[in-house]
Amino acid sequence: MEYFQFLIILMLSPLIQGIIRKLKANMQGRIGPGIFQPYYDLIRLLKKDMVISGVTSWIFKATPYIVFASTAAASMIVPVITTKSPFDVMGDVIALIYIFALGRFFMALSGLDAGTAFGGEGSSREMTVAILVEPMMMLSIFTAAISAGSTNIARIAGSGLLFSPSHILALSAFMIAIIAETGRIPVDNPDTHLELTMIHEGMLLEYSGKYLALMEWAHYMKQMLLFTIAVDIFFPAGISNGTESLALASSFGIYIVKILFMAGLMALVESTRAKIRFFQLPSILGGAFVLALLSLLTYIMMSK
Amino acid sequence: MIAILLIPVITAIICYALKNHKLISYMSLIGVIILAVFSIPIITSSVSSPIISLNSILYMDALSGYIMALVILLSLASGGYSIGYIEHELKIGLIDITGVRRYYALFHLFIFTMLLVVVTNNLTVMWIAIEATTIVSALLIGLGFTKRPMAIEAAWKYIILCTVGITFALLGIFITYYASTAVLGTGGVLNWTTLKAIAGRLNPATMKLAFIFVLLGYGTKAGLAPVHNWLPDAHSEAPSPISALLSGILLNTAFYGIIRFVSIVEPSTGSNFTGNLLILFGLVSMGISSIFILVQENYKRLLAYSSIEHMGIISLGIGIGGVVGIYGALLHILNHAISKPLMFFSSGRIQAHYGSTKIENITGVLSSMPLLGTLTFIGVLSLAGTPPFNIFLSEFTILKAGVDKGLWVAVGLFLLFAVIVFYGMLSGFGKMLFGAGNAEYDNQKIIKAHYTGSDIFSYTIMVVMAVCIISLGLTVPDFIDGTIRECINVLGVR
Amino acid sequence: MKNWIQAFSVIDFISVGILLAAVAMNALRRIESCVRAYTLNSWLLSLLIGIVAFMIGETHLYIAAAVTLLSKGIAIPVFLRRIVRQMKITHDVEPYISNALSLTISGILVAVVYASLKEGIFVAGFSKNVLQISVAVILIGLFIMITRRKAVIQVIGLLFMENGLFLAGFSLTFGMPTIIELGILFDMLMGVIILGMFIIQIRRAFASADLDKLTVLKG
Amino acid sequence: MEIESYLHIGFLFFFSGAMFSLLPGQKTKTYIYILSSIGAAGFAVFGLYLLFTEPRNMFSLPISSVFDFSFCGDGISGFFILVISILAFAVSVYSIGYTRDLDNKGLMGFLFNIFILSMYAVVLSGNIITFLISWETMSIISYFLVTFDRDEKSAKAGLVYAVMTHIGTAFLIVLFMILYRYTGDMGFSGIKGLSSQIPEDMKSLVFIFSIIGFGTKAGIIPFHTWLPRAHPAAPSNISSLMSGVMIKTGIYGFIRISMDIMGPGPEWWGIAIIVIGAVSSILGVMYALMEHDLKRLLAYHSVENIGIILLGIGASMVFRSSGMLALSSLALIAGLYHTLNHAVFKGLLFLGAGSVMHATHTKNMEDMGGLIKSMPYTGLFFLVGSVSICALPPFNGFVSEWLTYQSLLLGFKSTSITSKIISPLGGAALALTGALAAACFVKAFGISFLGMPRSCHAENVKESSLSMIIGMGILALLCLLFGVFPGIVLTIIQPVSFMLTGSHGMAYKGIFIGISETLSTLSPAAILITMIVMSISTLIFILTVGRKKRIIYGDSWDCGIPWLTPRMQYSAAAFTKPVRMIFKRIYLPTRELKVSYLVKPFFVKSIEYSGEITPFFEKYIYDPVTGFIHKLAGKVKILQSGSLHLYLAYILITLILLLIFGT
Repeated sequence: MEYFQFLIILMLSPLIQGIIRKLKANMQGRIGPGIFQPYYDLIRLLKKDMVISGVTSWIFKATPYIVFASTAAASMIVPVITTKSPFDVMGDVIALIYIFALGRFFMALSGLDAGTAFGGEGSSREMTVAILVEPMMMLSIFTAAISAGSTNIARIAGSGLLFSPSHILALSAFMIAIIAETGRIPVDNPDTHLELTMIHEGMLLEYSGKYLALMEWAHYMKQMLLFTIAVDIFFPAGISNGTESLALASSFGIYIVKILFMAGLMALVESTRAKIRFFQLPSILGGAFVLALLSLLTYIMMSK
Repeated sequence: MIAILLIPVITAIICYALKNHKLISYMSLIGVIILAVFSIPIITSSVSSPIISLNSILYMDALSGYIMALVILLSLASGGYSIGYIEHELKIGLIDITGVRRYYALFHLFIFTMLLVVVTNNLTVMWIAIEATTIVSALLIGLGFTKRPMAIEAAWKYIILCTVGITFALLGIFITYYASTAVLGTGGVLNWTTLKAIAGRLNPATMKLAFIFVLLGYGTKAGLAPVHNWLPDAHSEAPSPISALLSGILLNTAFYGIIRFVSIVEPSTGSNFTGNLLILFGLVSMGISSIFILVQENYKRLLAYSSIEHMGIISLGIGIGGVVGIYGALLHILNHAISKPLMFFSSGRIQAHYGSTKIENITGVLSSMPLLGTLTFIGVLSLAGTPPFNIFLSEFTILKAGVDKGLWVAVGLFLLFAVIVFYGMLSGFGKMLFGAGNAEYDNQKIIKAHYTGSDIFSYTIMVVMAVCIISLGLTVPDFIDGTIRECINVLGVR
Repeated sequence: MKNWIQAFSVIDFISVGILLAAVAMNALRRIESCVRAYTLNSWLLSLLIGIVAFMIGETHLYIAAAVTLLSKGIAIPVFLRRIVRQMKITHDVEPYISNALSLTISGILVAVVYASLKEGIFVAGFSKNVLQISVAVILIGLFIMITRRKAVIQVIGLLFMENGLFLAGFSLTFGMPTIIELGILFDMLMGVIILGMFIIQIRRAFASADLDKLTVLKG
Repeated sequence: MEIESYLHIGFLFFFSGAMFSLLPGQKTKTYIYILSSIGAAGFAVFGLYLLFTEPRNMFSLPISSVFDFSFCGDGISGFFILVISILAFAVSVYSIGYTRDLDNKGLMGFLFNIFILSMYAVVLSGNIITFLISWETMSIISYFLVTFDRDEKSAKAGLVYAVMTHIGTAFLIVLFMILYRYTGDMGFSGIKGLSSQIPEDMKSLVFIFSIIGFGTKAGIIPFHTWLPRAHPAAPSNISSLMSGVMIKTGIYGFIRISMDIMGPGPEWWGIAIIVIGAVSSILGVMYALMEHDLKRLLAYHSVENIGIILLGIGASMVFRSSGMLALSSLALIAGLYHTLNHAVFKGLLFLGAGSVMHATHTKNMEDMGGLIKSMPYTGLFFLVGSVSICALPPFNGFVSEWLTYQSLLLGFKSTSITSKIISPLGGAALALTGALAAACFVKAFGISFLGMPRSCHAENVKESSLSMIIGMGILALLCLLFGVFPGIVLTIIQPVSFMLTGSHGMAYKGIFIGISETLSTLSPAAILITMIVMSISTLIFILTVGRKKRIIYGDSWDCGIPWLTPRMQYSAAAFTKPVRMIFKRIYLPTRELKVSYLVKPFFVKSIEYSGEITPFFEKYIYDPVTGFIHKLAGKVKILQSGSLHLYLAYILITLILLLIFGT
């Protein structure tokens, strides 16, 4: 079972997306599509023909595979329901972030490949956001890693951390990082194709059919992966340390609850905040960086 | 030894008597070659043991031999280079046949005076010889050769300043004589050998005074700042082969006088006095010249300031003293005497080609004349004190000597000035060497016209010098090393 | 012995005269008077050498005195006068600074010389004053060269320096071999002649013997 | 065979390569690089031997009775020889094709070979004088190579380079002189043996001077200003060598002096190096991001990567000062690993840039575009290089940066609060650097290779010749190899780190690398395999799921306007605009908008926009200093006013001063 825990992320990620959308719609007083809508979307896309710009090169075609494969590989590293993950020797949390970066790198390239202004704009903004997010994310993870004495996610999760001021600070920073990474309000608006506001969608503008399905799916997976990392690192309580099926089952239940909580949080944030101007991003992301920095400093001061 | 002195005089007379410029130039070349051939046995024997002749007026030891070897080598190079140079000047009408005769005659007289400086045992005769070099070379710069008023101005300043300076040197010599009378009882002496023997017993206060005058006097002649002012003018206005001689050895012969004097004064005053003065003069020279190099607009003047800098370095080396310091200084004399003439030769070529001595007027030498450009580049790097070229080695030796003595301030300033000089040299010559060749000057005909027989001869000389620069940068051959060691012995440095 | 002592004061007296002739240069306004001052100076010098020769009875010093008189006292002044006549220019000295200041600085120079040539330097003989005076003459000669605009005066300044030098030479080294003295003299004579040639050249090239024009080469 | 014979073989081939290039005849000269590549192979074997044997004296030759040449080798030299050889080999192969169109083939061949030899000489030098001579020879040859293209710009770049490097050398001379003064020895091994005699203050002075001296060569901020000028000016095969290995000799020198010879120092040394590394890496990559000249961009990335190397080395020094040798070894491994990696991928990128320039005759990215279709191999290899330099798995840059992260994180184990705080911040700096680098290479690759050709330069472009492709291919392969099999590289590096720290550092290797202190493991091979398996299964999934497999090729989305022109593409300037605005405090951007009207203000004839960033260090540090010096020198010039009277007055004044003070 522990060999296949990544399949949870693979299979359930569209569901989480659907739940967030549904919650968001409810909070905004709409009925909204059903929580399985993302699955339908994916199936619909997989059935369609593809229209590809003649300007593009092989990079454009390779990108969906690279993005999907890298996200899937990342999900193998992360312990979902048990810390006895057999694949975690592959890499640690730093490797994870860099595997994400690989996907982002190629996605940004594919944005430039078609030679349109939208794609370039999307790539440019995506990379800019990444510049602001990555150090902050790294720093907040450092706090956890240092206190656990390891960068291995399973070990951090297995160390059963208690909350401390520094962890709360780090968690807040990490949450902001997740918002930015998953392209949610107030950083990006996932529901729009208006060129002035879109970031993530801009890069995907030229994709269609199966490739778009892969890209979207990878995006859902990344979102769920980030939630999983957050719960693994910052509130790992309940995750199983063994492989007995009973423990796994309870662990799975707890996991689902945690993830749903995260999804609810996202929906809440998205519903209560407005999308902010792109050039105001540095102020909130910079603020998050300060939070992460403070978390590290408090940890060092308090451990002294 | 007397033959050596006579050969240039005879050559000078013959050159003046002849009427055909080709004949004169080859005669002159033959003259220097004969001189070289004759000098070899004398120099080698002088290195192993001192020679005294003519009622002990003439005297040669390793140091004299060393400097004489430089004089003769450079005379060869410069004599060979002169042929092409004068041919060119004749062709463009800057000089007539009378001028050619005068030029070669004075050229050989100049050699004679310099040889006289190094072979004499008597301080006053040495003084006379040095004064004679001033007169002869002033004529070479200013009279009957080029018809430009600037050359006259340069020669005038040169002769006035050097004569004034050297007057003080003679005063210093008189005072030395005076000091020696006290030691020897009745008549004093001016023979170097005798003075060296009694040096320890001379009155320190008197010798200090004498040294101040001599240092100022010969220092003027050697181009030490702040009494160097004639040097940039004279070097830049003289014909290139003469500039080479002036810079390569004339300065060194003046310095030879200082070195001799130091070895007399030091035993009585202690090495601190002479050392500090020399270090002071050395650093001031380096400092002033480095600044002038930085903002120089005329490449021949730039080279002249570089001579001042190198004289400063030599002075520093002598001042620091000790076996290593003197070794470095003497090695530096040799290295400078190769690199600087090469630069003057090549800049003479550049001047002939572009017709200007302004840096801004010249660009792309490397593109239009690759060989000349490369030679110049080697020379520049060498003069800027860059490894793997020769001058770095001697500079580093001097630095090491400075560190051995713990003279950190001197070492630090040395490096600072060296960096400024590097910047100045490279920015000046960089502008000339690099960049695209100017189309106007890139005329193939002009370039072709330059490779006549005598030009190939000049280039051969320059290439040989460049090879020396590189090989001396990598290793100092045993015979040179041994000679310098012997010189240090002669000076009595432990 | 009495003769000796007497002679001492005579030597001092004459050397003071040489110094005065040099100092007088500061006040002279015309080139001709400068040449005259130089002539006087040279005569005094050869007289002094003659007296020294008489004192120690060395023959070669007599020769030296005679040669000095001939070259410095007669030949060079004649040569200078000829140049001055050839130049056909104003015969003013054209100093850069006023006579008063010039004299003051000369006085300071003399004081500096007296102050810096201290007791310890003198090891033997009778020549303390003479050495100081000769160095002072040399410096004043140099000072004249610095402050006068005309090329001819430069040469005269130089000649004053040489006279000072000779004075020093004879006072310090009266046993120097004649051949060397002659050599020095010859050298200097050559120097002066060549300088003269240059003065004429300068006049030709720059249409003036004013040294202010000779500032093309700089930097 | 004797070990030295490989050295001799290597030397012989390079030397004969140099000599053959001087022979007349132009046609065959491109083949002398075959000799160079054989020579590099010889040196590589020699370097490997050195790594696994005891330090040895190769030979010494007398220079004069005061000095001699001495060449010694040990593990550190061996490692750097290997690094140089790897790149030299690939670049030699590349040069066969690259130099075919050069004007001055003979000179290039000569300088190329001597340049490589001089770098070997630097790392093999056994005493002060040998080091200085080799060091400056290297600088001078590279100076000559920078000015190889005879134009004003190269000449200026060369001058800045030569002068700065010479200033650096002056500091090195002082540094060596201090060492010599206190130990009385000129040989490195002798100085090392007696280094305990050097007082602590002096050691710190030596340390500071080594930062300045070697840092100038390595291109750390603020001594980097020569680098973005000089590297682009040189022909690309040379830029590749300069950026790939020449600046590493600065790292070598620093390790040799500050770690090997002087031994462990106080903690602040390491912290200083971490700070310098962080600043260099961030500012380096930030300036790179704003460059639209492909080679300048790469040159600034060299500044960045040197910073990353220094982060590792600094961490190593911190640990070493507090005696945590295993951690010190780990951090050093990180630094050296990145040294090797940077040589490989930066070499590759410069070669790629060279191919691009060779084909398009422009350095400006804004004039390129769409090259991946006309130059598929160059495009692929440049992409490999880009991915490697952005430290993305599974390529080599990732492994070394991962190790650097680990060692910086472990700074937490240090005893002092300063290093506890500084090292994770160094990690954050590294993260920022990584993100910026990724943005930068998305720009570099995307703008130059993707999209439509942006100007006539990029149309009708031909792929480079075979040897150039092979040269790049070798390096691209190595990027992957060193990334996937870190065990190989660790085998090479561990002797060096063991020599310097006495500890092996890493727990285990193979396809996994693991750090026992953090229980973290990494296996790029596993990541690669996983990704390949995933990609294949995705492909199968795509092919099997859904009905139709038809692909329709059309135009890009153009919002309905009739046609999309290349000028409507996102440009490099536009791509980086957000970053420029966000970090405007650092970039100090200036912009100029010129609008000319036909009828004001309704009919606009043309709009010209130009924007640039302020080169902070040039404008506010270097220019004022040089300006001041020049101004001062101009004032001093009055001393030589041409007035004879003044000169005579100098004589008088000098004399009087001497009389007063001398006697």
